[in-house]
Amino acid sequence: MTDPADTKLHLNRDHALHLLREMLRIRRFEERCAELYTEEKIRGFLHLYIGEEAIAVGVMQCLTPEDAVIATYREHGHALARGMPMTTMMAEMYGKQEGCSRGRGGSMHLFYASTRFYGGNAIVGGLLPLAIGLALADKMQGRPRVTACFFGEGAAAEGEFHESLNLAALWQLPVLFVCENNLYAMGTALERSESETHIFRKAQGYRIESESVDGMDVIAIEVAARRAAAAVRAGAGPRFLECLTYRFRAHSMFDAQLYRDKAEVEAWKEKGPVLRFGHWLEETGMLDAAGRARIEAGIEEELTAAIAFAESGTWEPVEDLTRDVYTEPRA
Amino acid sequence: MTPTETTREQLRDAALEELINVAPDLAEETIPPNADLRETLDLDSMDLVNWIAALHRRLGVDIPELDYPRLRTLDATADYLAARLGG
Amino acid sequence: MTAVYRMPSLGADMEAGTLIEWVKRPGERLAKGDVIAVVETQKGAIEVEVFHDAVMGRPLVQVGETVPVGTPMAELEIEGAPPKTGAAQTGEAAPEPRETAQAATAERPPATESRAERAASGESRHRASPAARREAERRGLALDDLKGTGPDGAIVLRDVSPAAGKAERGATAAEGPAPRRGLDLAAMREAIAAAMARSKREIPHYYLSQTVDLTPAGDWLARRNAELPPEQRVLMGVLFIKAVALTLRDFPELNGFDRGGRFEPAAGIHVGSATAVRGGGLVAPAIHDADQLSLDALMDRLRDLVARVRAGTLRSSELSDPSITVSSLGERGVDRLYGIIYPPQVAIVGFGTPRPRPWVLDDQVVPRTLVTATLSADHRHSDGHRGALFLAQVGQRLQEPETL
Amino acid sequence: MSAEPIETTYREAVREAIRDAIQRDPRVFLMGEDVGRYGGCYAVSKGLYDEFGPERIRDTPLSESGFTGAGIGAAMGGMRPIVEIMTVNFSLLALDQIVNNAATIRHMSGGQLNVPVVIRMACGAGRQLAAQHSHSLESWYASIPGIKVVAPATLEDARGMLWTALEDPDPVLIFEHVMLYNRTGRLSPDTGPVPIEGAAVRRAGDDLTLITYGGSLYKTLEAAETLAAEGVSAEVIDLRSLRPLDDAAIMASVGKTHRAVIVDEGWRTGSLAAEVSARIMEQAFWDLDAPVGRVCSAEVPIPYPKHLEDAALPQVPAILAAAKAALGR
Repeated sequence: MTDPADTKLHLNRDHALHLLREMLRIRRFEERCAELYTEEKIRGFLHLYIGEEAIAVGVMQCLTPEDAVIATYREHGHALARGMPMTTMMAEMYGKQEGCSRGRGGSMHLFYASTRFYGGNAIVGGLLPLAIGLALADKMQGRPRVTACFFGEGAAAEGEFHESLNLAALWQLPVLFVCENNLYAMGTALERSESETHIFRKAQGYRIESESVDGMDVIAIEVAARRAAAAVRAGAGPRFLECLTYRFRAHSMFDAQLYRDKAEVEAWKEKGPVLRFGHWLEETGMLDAAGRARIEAGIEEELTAAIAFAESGTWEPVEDLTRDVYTEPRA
Repeated sequence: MTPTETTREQLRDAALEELINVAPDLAEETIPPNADLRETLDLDSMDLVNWIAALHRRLGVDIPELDYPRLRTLDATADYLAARLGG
Repeated sequence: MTAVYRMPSLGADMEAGTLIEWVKRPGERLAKGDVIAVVETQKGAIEVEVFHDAVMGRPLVQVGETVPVGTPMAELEIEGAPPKTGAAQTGEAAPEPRETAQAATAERPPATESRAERAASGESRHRASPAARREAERRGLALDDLKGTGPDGAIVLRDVSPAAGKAERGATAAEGPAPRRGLDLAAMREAIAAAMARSKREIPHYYLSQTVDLTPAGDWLARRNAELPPEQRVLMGVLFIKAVALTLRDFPELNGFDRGGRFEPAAGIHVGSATAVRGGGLVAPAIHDADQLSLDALMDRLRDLVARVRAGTLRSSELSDPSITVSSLGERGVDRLYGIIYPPQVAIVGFGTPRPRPWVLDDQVVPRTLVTATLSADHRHSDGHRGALFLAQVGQRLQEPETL
Repeated sequence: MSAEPIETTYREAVREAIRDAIQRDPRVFLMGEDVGRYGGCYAVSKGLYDEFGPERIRDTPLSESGFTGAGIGAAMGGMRPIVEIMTVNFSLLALDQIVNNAATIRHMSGGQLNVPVVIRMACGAGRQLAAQHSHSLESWYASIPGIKVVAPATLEDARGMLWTALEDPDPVLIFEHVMLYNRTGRLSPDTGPVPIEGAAVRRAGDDLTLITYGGSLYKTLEAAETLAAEGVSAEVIDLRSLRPLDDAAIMASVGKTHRAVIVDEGWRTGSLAAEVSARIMEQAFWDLDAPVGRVCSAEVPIPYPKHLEDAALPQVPAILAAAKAALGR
């Protein structure tokens, strides 16, 4: 495995297969979630990351276990890439107490303290000030760590986007902003909500070094993320990556997608990260059909075990309802 | 049931103890052994019959109604009981 | 193998969907992810997909039909066994949202009729503060005996007992007899004073007395008790109570309450047995349905009440609801006693001390054990004539003790 | 042995509390608008910038949601921040961070994450600052599970509550009424931390219980003195903690006096007084000899002119009237 802190990517075969497997794990996990949702096993809201897998996987290669990661309600891919086991994640989707958040958060609120994964946050932009704070704590305690925060281009319209980027630049905080620009904030196309549609230019307004990256190319993402993370870790202040991407499915499960036409969706599917990277591996002879089948079978096995774990999970007893509202049980 | 309280003093104490059980509100009062129980302690007929029932349970002595007047004081009661038990 | 395609759940708040178009015809191949149909929901038309390669089978729902989530819509031929998570076998359902632990189980608030309804029904519910209500019950006072000085004439704490009105600044034990557990003598003295003063002030008493030959009852009781151990012996007072209780069945106008001048008959015959409290004070706890109890049962009830008076563990409810009171001062009493009626009751029966006295029997003057029974009654609700008949019948019943 | 008490003010007591905390714990730092170079808009942190420098007395841009969220994030990152929101009026911009993050993360993460942040804000009216700068919204925050809320009214509490709050693993909000900053009093220099839970009986009495907190305490004590002159012994309870409420202390007093009046500068509807009154009805109903009285602000945006502001806020005469009503006089 390549060293996360290394500024350059050494693309050997192992690393390439690792990238593909990580993206496929996300893809297959979420496809199954869509099915489980129609069977009412998963309830509430479900926001799928299918089509954007390259960003989470690419950036996660550049983070050490001590770094912090914070994301939005579309965070299954980030959580998986950050090492959350499929079992506890699926149990959380079922609302079982064996879930990573004891079943209380569900799809939008996956937390995993052991890998400093500070969750899904369901208020658009709400995570940005938290990321600032986490980075501030690192800076004040002299720890060479990176706080990577993932958010959609919709957050750029929130006041907290401006307040957070300004604070990060003003205090030169070790934050890696990763904007996943998938062109639609729920039902509103980017052109209809932002005067400046190039989000990375907004970031430059705060004198933050920022660039735009092809979000469908996992290699491009990893190269850009390595460079940015290294700078952040070295104390050169915040960095901003705008990753151009596209979600292949609806905003959430209950969305007639009237706001975009099918041709556009199909066009982006042709440039999908898993499709493209898969073809590239075959063309370069790094992976043959049998190898690919073995990877898929391994993932299927992991997924089946995760579902069994969730199915056999238990409901949190009602008596524990108020547990952990405060740290000690209230007298 | 052979009464364990064989001596007169023990009989008097037992009688006093049972009297207090029947009328707990007498607990603080000192009851001279020769005081007339009915007059000085304002015992009424219910207290009396409960007291006698208690003595019956404790000492196995069945005191007929005709003998009630002979239990005028604690001393008299002790003598009566000793006579009944001494045989 | 044949499987079933069910109406998928497409959102947190979706219960049902309307089929508007079959995209696939029976027999057509379906690849994983292909759209099988279009379903109308509140949010518009949504293409629904299959999650496994399959061949379209027989449709089970017609276009235009609205069906709940989970309803079988079409049969499918699936190559190979799909991983078994199918909607059919649902895991155990989430627990019913029982009352959450700390959400107060709000019982339905007691139906509070409006004041108008109550006024209409004639029963005037007393406006009293909760503290006043509780103190009155503790003291065995009926609210309608008290005059309210609070807002709109509501009864407040100071109306129930002047002492309680002010915060109990240290027990008033210093002057009065030591307060025993349970029965607060000072408070009791005041309560008796208030009740007796009101009784004398408002109730027009008439008084009757009747001398009764108690010898037959006395002999009968002595014979009966002689054969019994002390625990089962019965006191003469019990015979008095039973005689009064049985007689009251024929004289209901003596067994009830005065409600603002109007007579309210009691639901049962609950005899208050006046019992002196050592150190001063008097209570008349009720023996409920005394007319239906055997002599032995009455004796046990009386023994229990007296024991609890002595120990001060009397329940307040017992203090407040006798329908008539019987007072007898026992062996060391007086020949005759005239009681004062306990409001809101309308009568009180007294028994003097039974004593041997001369009595004319078959033209002979002979010594007999005699007792004087008295009746004080509220002339607003009964007259002397009826009172006299009542006393005579009580005397007559005592001549046949075996019938009690 | 505590040193000889010295004359000081509520403001200096809060400053001393901040200085003491920063000296004791390297994780502690103060963050807020104009807390550093300017010395605090109520001069609470005057001098601390020169003593501890910009890292630990950290001025922020006018970004309440941003720096409050940053305080919460820093607390999750291992710091013990004191976030100063200039006044409760501006805290409305940070409500989302306080309610959806600070108060919720511990429970929603299944107990994995703590948010040991302290958020201080000035509150209340009385300086003719008009509607947007005169809010009393403590009851909003006191209804949120997951945070604790305190209202120091005395110099001892202003000096002692902060350290206890900083040591608490959960978020604590401290409300400082603007009219208290100038209060003078004697305080021993080495007074230590005080509990942030539990009410205090500021004046014992038997006939009536006056329940209040924060800025209304001294008007309530003044009313109690007037009542005493008329032969009425009023007990004054200072709640100190608005969440959790000290039910035991409230019911003990009402059980004794049988009458309660609650004085609260919040608007009557949905006020903290409403919550305390409901709890008295639930837990001490049979002790009540009169309806529970409430003296609250008029339900109106607090007006600018002095005579109207005074008319809108709870005052001593209104407390006396409510007391008399409770006494059935």
